[in-house]
Parts: sequence; C-alpha cells; structure tokens
Amino acid sequence: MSATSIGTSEFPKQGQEEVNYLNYDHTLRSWLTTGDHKRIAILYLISTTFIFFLGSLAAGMIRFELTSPAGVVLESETYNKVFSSHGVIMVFFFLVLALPATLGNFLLPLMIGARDLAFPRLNLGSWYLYMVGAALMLSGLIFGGIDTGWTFYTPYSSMYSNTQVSLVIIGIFFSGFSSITTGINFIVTTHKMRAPGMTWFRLPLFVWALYATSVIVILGTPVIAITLLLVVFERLFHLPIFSPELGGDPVLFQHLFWFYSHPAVYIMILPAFGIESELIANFARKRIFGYHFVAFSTIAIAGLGFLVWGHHMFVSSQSMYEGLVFSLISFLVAVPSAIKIFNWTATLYKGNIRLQSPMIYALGFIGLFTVGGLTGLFLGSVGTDVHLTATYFVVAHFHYVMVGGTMMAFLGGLHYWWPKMTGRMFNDGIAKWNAVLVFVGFNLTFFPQFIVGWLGMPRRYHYYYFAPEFQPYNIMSSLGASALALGFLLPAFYLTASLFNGPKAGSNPWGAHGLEWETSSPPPVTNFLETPIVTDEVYDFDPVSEYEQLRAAQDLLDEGGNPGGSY
Amino acid sequence: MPFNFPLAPPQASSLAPEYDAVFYALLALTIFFTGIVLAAVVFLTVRYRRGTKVDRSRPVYEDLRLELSWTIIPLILALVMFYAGAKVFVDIRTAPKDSEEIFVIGKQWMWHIEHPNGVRENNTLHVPIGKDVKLIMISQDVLHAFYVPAFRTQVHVVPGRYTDIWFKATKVGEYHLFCNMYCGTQHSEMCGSVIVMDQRKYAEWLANNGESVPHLTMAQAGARKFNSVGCANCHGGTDTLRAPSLVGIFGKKRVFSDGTSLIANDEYLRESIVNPYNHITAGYGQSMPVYTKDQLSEEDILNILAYIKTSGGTPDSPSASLISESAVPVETSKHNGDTPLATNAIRAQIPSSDATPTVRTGHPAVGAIAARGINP
Amino acid sequence: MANSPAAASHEHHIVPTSTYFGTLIALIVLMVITVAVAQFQIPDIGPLTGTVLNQLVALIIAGIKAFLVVTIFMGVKWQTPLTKLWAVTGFVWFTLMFIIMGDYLTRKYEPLASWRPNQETALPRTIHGGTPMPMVDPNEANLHPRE
Amino acid sequence: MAGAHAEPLAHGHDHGHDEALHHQFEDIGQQNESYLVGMWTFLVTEVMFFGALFFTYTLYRLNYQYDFWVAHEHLDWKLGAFNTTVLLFSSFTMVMAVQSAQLKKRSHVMRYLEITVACAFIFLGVKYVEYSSKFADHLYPGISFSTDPKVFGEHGFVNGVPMVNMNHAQLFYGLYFGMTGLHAVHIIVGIGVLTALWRLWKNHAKSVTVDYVPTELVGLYWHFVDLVWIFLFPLMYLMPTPH
Repeated sequence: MSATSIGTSEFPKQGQEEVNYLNYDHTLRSWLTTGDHKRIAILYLISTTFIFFLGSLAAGMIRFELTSPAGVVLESETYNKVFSSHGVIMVFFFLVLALPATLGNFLLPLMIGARDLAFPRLNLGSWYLYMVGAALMLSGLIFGGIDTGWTFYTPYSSMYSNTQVSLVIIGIFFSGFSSITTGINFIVTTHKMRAPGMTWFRLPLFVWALYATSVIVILGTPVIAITLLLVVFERLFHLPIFSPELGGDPVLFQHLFWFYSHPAVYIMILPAFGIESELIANFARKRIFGYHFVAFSTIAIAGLGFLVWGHHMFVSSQSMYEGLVFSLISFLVAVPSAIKIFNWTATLYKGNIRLQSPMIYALGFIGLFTVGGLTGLFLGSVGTDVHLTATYFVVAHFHYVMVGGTMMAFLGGLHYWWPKMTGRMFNDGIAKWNAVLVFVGFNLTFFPQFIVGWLGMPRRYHYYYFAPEFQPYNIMSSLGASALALGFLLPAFYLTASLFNGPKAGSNPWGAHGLEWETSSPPPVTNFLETPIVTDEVYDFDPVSEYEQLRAAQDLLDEGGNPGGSY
Repeated sequence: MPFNFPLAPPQASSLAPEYDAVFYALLALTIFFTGIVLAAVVFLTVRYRRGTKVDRSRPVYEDLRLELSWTIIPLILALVMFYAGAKVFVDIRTAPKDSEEIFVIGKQWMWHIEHPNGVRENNTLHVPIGKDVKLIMISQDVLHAFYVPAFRTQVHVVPGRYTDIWFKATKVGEYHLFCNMYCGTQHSEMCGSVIVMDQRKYAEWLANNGESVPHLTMAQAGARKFNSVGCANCHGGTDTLRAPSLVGIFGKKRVFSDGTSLIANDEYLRESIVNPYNHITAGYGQSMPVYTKDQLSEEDILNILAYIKTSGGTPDSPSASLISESAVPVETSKHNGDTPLATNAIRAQIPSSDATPTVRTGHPAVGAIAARGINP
Repeated sequence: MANSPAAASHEHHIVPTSTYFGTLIALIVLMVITVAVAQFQIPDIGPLTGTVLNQLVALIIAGIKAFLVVTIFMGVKWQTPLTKLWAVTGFVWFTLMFIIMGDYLTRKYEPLASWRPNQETALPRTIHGGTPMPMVDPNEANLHPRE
Repeated sequence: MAGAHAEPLAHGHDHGHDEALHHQFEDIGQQNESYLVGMWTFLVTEVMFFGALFFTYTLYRLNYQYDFWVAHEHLDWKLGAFNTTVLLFSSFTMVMAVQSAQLKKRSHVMRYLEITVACAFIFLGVKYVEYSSKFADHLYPGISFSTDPKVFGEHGFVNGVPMVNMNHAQLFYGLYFGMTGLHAVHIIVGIGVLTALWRLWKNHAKSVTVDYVPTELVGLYWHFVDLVWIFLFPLMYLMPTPH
C-alpha cells in the first residue's frame, strides 16, 4: 500500500462528521454546476439508470408481444417503434457510456491517485451534452417514435420511414459528442495525471480498459456522427449520398455505420473486462494471472476491433473477397478474448476466494461471456453467418455479450464500489441471491433464442403465426425475461435502501487492493488528502500473508465505531 | 397446439449438409470450451473458497508457456474454422454455370417472382428438386433479404442493383421464406414459402400456368367424388350385381319395386342419393348407405349429377367407363412427412395479381384464418 | 504527474519568425505548383493514366503542405513524443477507412440505369410539400462517354 | 472546497502561475501538457469526422469521374486559389500570435489575432460569392437541382449531345456543399474562439496572459481548419480532365 497515505494525521476527529464529496454542499445548484468527477458520476448514474429502465420497459413489451405467434396487443407499427426504441436507448444512451461515464468517471482519478479528471468542466459539459441528446431522443420517441431499428439502414431511414428519425439522430449526435469529450478526458487523465510511482504496468486493469475504450471512442464516434448527419441531410434537404436513385450506394452507409458500430461493441465490453479483472483479483485475493497479457489483450482487442466491421455485412451484397478478409480478422479477435477468459480462470487457482455478491456477478460473467464470445464465432465465420445473420441467434449472441457481459459486470462493479461511492454497505445476502437470479433469468431468456434463431426465426419479426414451431421457445424466453426484470429491479430497491439504513462502510470493506480503497468512503472532495505515492505493484495480495490478518483486524476496527473509516 | 421443441431446421438443399457440418463443428468447439471453463471455474471456486484448508503457497502469477499455449491453440483452431467457413461461403456465393434462372423483385411488403416462361407468383416460390436454381433479385424500394432457412442461404435484396442466390433443393416439401432485413411496418408479414416439387410435377405446374391443380370441370370433380365416397363400388361401370348401373341413366324411365316409375331427372337422382329408400329400383334391396350433409355437400351432389349425365352412351361403350383416376390431376402432395406449414392458410388468400396488397389492419392472423372458415 | 523535463522545457522553443515566414512562402509556392500542374495534361505512364497521375501529384503536394503545417505551424516538431503520437494517430486511422475500398474494387456497385424507387411508398421527395423532385433518366439525358 | 493542494512533487515553475493553475493539476507544466494532449486528441476526432466525408467523396469521385469533372467545371479555381492563400496567410498570422504570446508581447498578439479574424471573414466572403453563383444556377442538391446540362457550359456536351448525368452532378454538389459547408462551420466557430481569445488578451485575463498555451490551443484549432482546406482545394477545384 502506498506508504504516505496511511498517516495518523488523516484520522478525522472522533464524533465529527467528515467532509466528503457528497455532503460538502447540499444544494441542487452545487450538483448541477459541479466539476467533481465523483458527483458527475452520480449524475450519470441516476440518468443512465432512468434510461436503462425505459429501455427495459420496451424490452418487456417486446417479450410480452412475442408470447403469441400473432401478437398480443400491439400493432405492427407500434411494435416496430418499440424495438427501435429499445435498441436506440440501450445502445446509444446506455451501453456505450454506462460503464465509462459512471464507474469509470468515479474511479479513474481515484485509481491513479489524481485529484480529478484533467478537464472537470468538460466532464460536466459532457453530462449536459448527454442530457440534451437524451432529451432530443426522448422527445423524438414521444412525438412519433422511430421505426428504423437502431441501425438506421438506408434507404429505409432516409427515404421511406415516416417517423421522427431526424430528431432521434440529432439526439444520438449529441450523445456521441458526450462520449467523445469523456474519452478525451480519460485519455489525457491517464497519460498526465497518474500519481508518482503509478507506472503503466501498475495501473489497475480497469484503467487499461478505460483507456482502450476511450481510444476507440475518439477514433470511431466521429465517423458515425457524420454518417448519421448525412442521413438527416438526406431526409431534410435531399442531399443524395446513400440513395440509389441518384447514384449513391446504400451499402456505403453500412460500411461507415459499422466502422463505428462494431468497435462500439468493444466500447461496451472493454470496461466490463476491466471491472471483471478488478473483481476477480480482489475477491480471489490474488494478483490477476498474466497481468501483462490481459493488459495487452485489451489494447489488441481495441485495435483489431476496428478491422472487423465487415462481418456485419456478409450477406449485404458486399463483395465476396472482402467478406473473406473480414471473416479472417474476426477470428483473430477471438484470440485476445480467449486469453482474457483463461487468465481470469487461472487467477482463481490458489486464490482465497470470497463469494460475496460482486464475485458472484464476476463468476457469472465468465460463464455468460464465454458462451457469448464463442457463439460469436458462428457469426464471424463467413459461411455459417449466412444462415444465422439477422436471426434470433444474433440477438441471443449480442445479448449474451451485452447483458451477460456488460450488465453483469456493471452490476458487479456497482455492488463492489457502492460502499466507496456512498459510504454505506448494502445487504450482501440479498445481493448474492439477486446475482443468482440475474444469472438464471438471463439464461432462461436468451438461451432459447439461440435455438429459435438456428431454426431461422428472423429478428424484428412481430408475427410468426406462419411458423408456430417458434412459439415454445419464445414463451420460455418471455418467462425468463420476467425473472430478469426482477433481477434488475431488486438492486434498485436494496441499494437505495442501503443509503438510509445501511451500515457505514469502512474505507475498505472488502479488504481490496487499489488506490481507491486508500481514501475514505465516501472520498473527500479532492479524493486524497495528500497525493499518494505508489510504491507497490498492482493487486499485491499474498493469500496467506499477515497482511490478511491485519486487514481482518482493520475490518473489526471499522465495525467497532470508526465512522469515517479512514485509517 | 402440441408443443414440440424442434432442435434444427429442415435440411432441404445441397448446401445444407455442408453448412451443417461446419455449424456442428463450431457447436462442438463451443460446448467443449464452455465446458472446460465452467468446470474450471466451479472447481477452483469451490476448492479455493475462503476458509478451506488447501495449499495456497507459491502462487503463480505469470507463466509464459501457459499464456502462449492458450494464445496459439485458439489461434490455430480459429484459422481452421475460418477455412471451413470460408469454403462453405464460397460455395454458397458461387452459382453453378448452367443454373436455371428465376427472377425476384422485393417490395414493401411482398415478394414478386417471375419464372422465365412468364409464370408469376407472389410470396410463393415453386422450384424443382435436384436442379440448380439461381435467383436474380432486385428491390423496388428498400433493402430486403431473401432468406430460406431450410436451404441455409440468404442474401440482401438491394435497390438499384441485382444480387443473386442459388440452391439445389434436395427434398420435396414446403419451406419458410422470410424477408430477413427490416423493411418497414409489415416486415414480419413479408414472408411466404418455397415449394419444392419433383421435376415432373414442376414441369406440369409450369405448363399449367402456375396452377398446381388444373381447374376441374364439374363432371371431373363429380367423378372424383363418385370414386372417393364409394358410389363406384356398386354403381360403377356396367356392374349391376348389387345396384343398378348408372351409365346413361339420365332421362331414362325407372321402374321401382312398388311398381311406380319416374323419369330419371335431376330431382330424382338427387333424391336417390340423399334419400335412397324412397324409390327402390325393381330387383334391388335396401342396401345403399345414406349420405349425410357432412359427406356430400350440395356442391358435391351437383358435381356427381353432372358426372352421371356425361356418362351417357351404351353400357358397353368405352365412354361409359368411369373417368380413370389417373387422368384427373391429383393435388400435389404438400408435405413430405414434415410438420404442416401454416403458410398454406395464409398464401391461399393472396391474389395472384401484381397488385400491392392493401394494408391489412387489425389482426391479420385471425383475419386470414377466419377467411378460411377455421376458428382460430 | 508532471515530472518530465520535456514539460518544463517546451516553453523555451521560440521559433524565429523567419522560419514561419519561410514556411508560408513554401506553402504558397506549393499551392501555385498544384494549380499549375492541374492545367497540364500529364501523359500516361504504364498502367497509371495521366488523370490519376495528375491527381496523385496534387495529393502528394497537399500532403507535403499538410506536413509543413503540422510540423512547423502546429509545432509538432518541438513537441513531446506523446503529442507526436497523437498527431499522427488520426491520419493513420483515417487510412483504415480505405479498407472499404477493397469492397468497391472487387464488385460493381453503380446503380442500374433507370432504376427508380417505388414512388408510392417513398417519402414525398419534397421539402415542404412542393413539387416532386424531377429525376433525370440517365438513359435519356446522358450517353455516357465511357460505356 | 475542502482540502488543500499538496506540494507539487515534481519541480514546479515558480513563475507565479497559481491563478492560472487549476486545482486538479500539480503544476503549470502538467496542465499545459494536458491541454496540448487534450487538444490533439480532439483534433484526432476532427480528422475522423472529416475523414468519413473525404472517404465518401473519394469513392464517388472514382466511380463517377467524368460527371464529377464536368460538375466541378462550374467551380472557379481562381477563387479557390485565392481562398487558399488567404487561409495559409491566416495560419501564418496565427502562428505569429502564438509566438508573440510566448514572448509576452500583448499588443502584437492582439494585432495578429485581428488579422487572422479578418482573413477568416475574407474567406467567408469569397465563399458567399461562390455559393451564390451555385444557388443562382440551381446547383444546390435537393428538389430543385438543375436538370439542364447547359449550366456546365460546353463541358456538358459533346457534338451537341448532353454528356453528363445530372444525378451524379447532384451527388458532387451534395458532397461539395456538405464538405465545404462543414469547413465553413469550423471557420465560423474559429472566428468565435479567436474573438474570445482576443477579448481575454484585451482584458489582461490571467488565464491567457500567464502562459502562452491557451493561445497555442486556439492556434492548433485554426491550423487544423487550414489543413482541411489544403486537401479540399485540390480535390474540389483542381480536377484533371479525364481521358
């Protein structure tokens, strides 16, 4: 542990409540004008949670509608708007920024020992950009909705759809710039704000992941911003770029769209990898196995991820040769992902594993991401993709990655750092069972979709009365979705409840390792009262050392009435 | 409806077995690796959970050989699988040279198909078994995708450009045809079926201008009914053993067992079918079964009457014999032992004209099925 | 962590005005060359037609100009390696987009002559309910010289 | 705010920068480097932003070479060359402003910034002239795009037969207005930023006068705008005759 930050001078006086980032000022104005990365993270957490439940509501309607082959309540037009809203909300307004902007924003400076991000006002600005984008998008959904799917394929989106495509796209444009500003902030912070002694290979793997994510964001997002803008221009001013009637090529839109949107998948999953590494190392009480390999595989995924977008277009009349090239590179991405899975598994060996709720999520992540990743091979393989493209197999695959991967890691990370963010402990017993519920509900929801997709059920279909053999799987899936919904709702309740009646968490309730656990919970406004100097390696656990016992003693001390928890 | 859980789509093209080989290889790989990882995670978690007394000394943090092995082995496997997939893909995309060509136009929200001899159909594609068929496709508005799961093949149908797809069907039957690229409001109804026929029947079908069953005359329909409900067992041909022959009966005088007589006109013949014991022909007993409305509709009776009228002539002449079964085209066997597809019900409603279907509101499924008189 | 000596020393790079002025002159001369080259018909050399060569020359000159602007005006020449890295990243990554070109070079994509969208289902081709967009039939208006 | 700044660990510049130093940084050197790296990463996104458009342009240009060439004949390369010179010159004045800021010559900085803004306005003025001639001939994409090849003069015809596909010409003008329009938006933003910077200098604001880096950041942005034009000019205005 950093030697300097453990000093007696930092103990708060007994009985005096410590000033932290949450309580130094209670006005709404102080929240809305804050430059503090921790407060902005909380703002993001509240807004993305709201957005997430909106998107989940749409998902629930989809699943309800699909229980019957001829639909239940919705008209086709409404159904199309519902699934488009689900996609747009979840992809552009939740997944691409949920992890970086909430947990990343909160933790990046803490983990590297900085007082704040490099550009606090830019950080606040990015939240406002996000809110403006979300407001535009939601107003688009309210005043007519969109029925293009989240992919906005031309010429349907540019010449045929009679819905609020332009408004929603402009919302996405804003949200994209919110991501870009956050990305710039993270890159500069990681490069320039690390505490003394915090070398690149002492960085926690979450920081590596955030860095790689940010690089993808700043290189990819502008491309989709301009591409979607061209769609808007095509709609509003009939600026002909992707319309075949004037010589444009609709497939060019798909190229440019996926040039961002495939790397965007890695924007969503890389932070989850980072969180996963943190959780596995800290709950197995062991340094992550093959730290360098995991770190470099993060960068490799980020780089290779930019070269594989064409695998979304194997049947889109792209040239056959291009398809083969993209397929080959897609298979190569499988390798760094495999490295990560194996390294996490190997970390468990000779660990001292605590099965607390974040660890349950982390173990669930390994299982679900393994399935999600391996089924990706079916879609990356240019031959097998022909039959499976745009069926429920694809839907199941990316939900295994996005929900089974990103959401599991997000929940795990949220539970793990909740005491740090709020200073309160939640009920770990409920949380553990909730993790199991999410795991089971998730599998029940999405595993049947692999089979029904393999049978050939196309995605985005409202009816399947002509193929009643799809029904049993859809019913299973909808049942699972109910369980999953419960699994997502419960944390909202028990985590919120912990704010009021949760026991105070010490500075390090999990006995974890990392700079963020060196400061009090919740952290002071400037994160550290004194700039920490890093002298030890990352995840420097020894499963059987005295450190362990020391830590246990510390836990006891915390429970015994050291409210601030700083030591 | 019985819930069955099919685990694989039917294999109905020459590409399907080749495709499935790669698919199942990947599946085996997936199951293998998932199994290994899950087993390892569970085993290690249980073994090294907090509080167990196990040897935790000398933990390993890095092992280059291990890292390299789980880099290189997946890499090799990935390259092998890439090769297998690529080979299938090239086969799927390369149509044999002398394929039969059929043309497809996609539009919101229907498939319009033209066979080279001019036969047109909507949402249904008839193809011969065992022949290479190449579809040349274009869209009239937005992107669509022509997807036949049983053939394991699909390609986008693009506005402003021809794309093509080929297959060689290997199994007679009816298979799903889906539009698999989101194309607007009624995307999920832009589907239909591919009907694989044996080559002789396909040729007949083409020759019949796209009608799988040529229109039957009333007499022909009557003849079929005559045979199928069993009239022919007793009244067939010149057979007079159990019942009088009906050959040339129309307009003849009939003498009954009670001594009365009537001219055999429509009313008499009809009554003899539905109420056979009112007038029993002299020399015969009460042996004819009574046919209820369920067995014979009014239409059937009219058809049978028409048939009886045509079988004029003398009992010995060839024209008196029943129209042989084989001369009447038999309805194509629709399902080759497979689950019946509900698409028949829907497709029956689609007019064969070129018109874009009117927007259907309300509950299309119910509407379509109700139109057939089946209670959904 | 601002412990690098480079950070401390970058203030001392005060580039003389002559360098900047020289660069400006060079840029303007290069621009004049570009304009001049565009007026000439370069003969074909091997597989490259004169048209391609001409544009190639123009782009190479533009590249040199960009290099001058980036290194001298934007001062990358005197910056830390990190800044240099970020300065080239964008340009390098932009070239990745040209992978898309591989697709277009191996298939034909020009929309079919006279292809018309279905006017019944398309959005009205007007901005505010004005007259429909006139579309030019390439077959009527154009005899394409190269086809 | 609670918490005091810790002692800078690396040796700081003791130039009295405190007022310009933000709380999250240890010293002005770190802050400056952060600003520079931040600006460059932003410019990377800008490169990709324009990059997508440049790529689209390249693609359609390759495919519709002849039509694009005919369409481009309506552009006036002399005006384009003039504008290029103006922008190059403004880049020079901008870099001189930065140099003056390094030397802390406040009046020079303001003078150079004024010239730069003036150049920007000249550029926009010329652009206005160019755009209006296109609008006059109905060469803006949309429903009223000209259907008459005569707007391109004799280039649209060979032996009196029209030789240009007006749909592709519309594609060219779509890209022309899209790309130069986006560039013009950047110029307008640049004028705003330059003016703000000028006001800060005028008011002796510590945030810009203590250190030259804020001025340099604006300079980087301005040079980038110049950079885009360096490529736009030959691609749009100087197409060789296809043969």
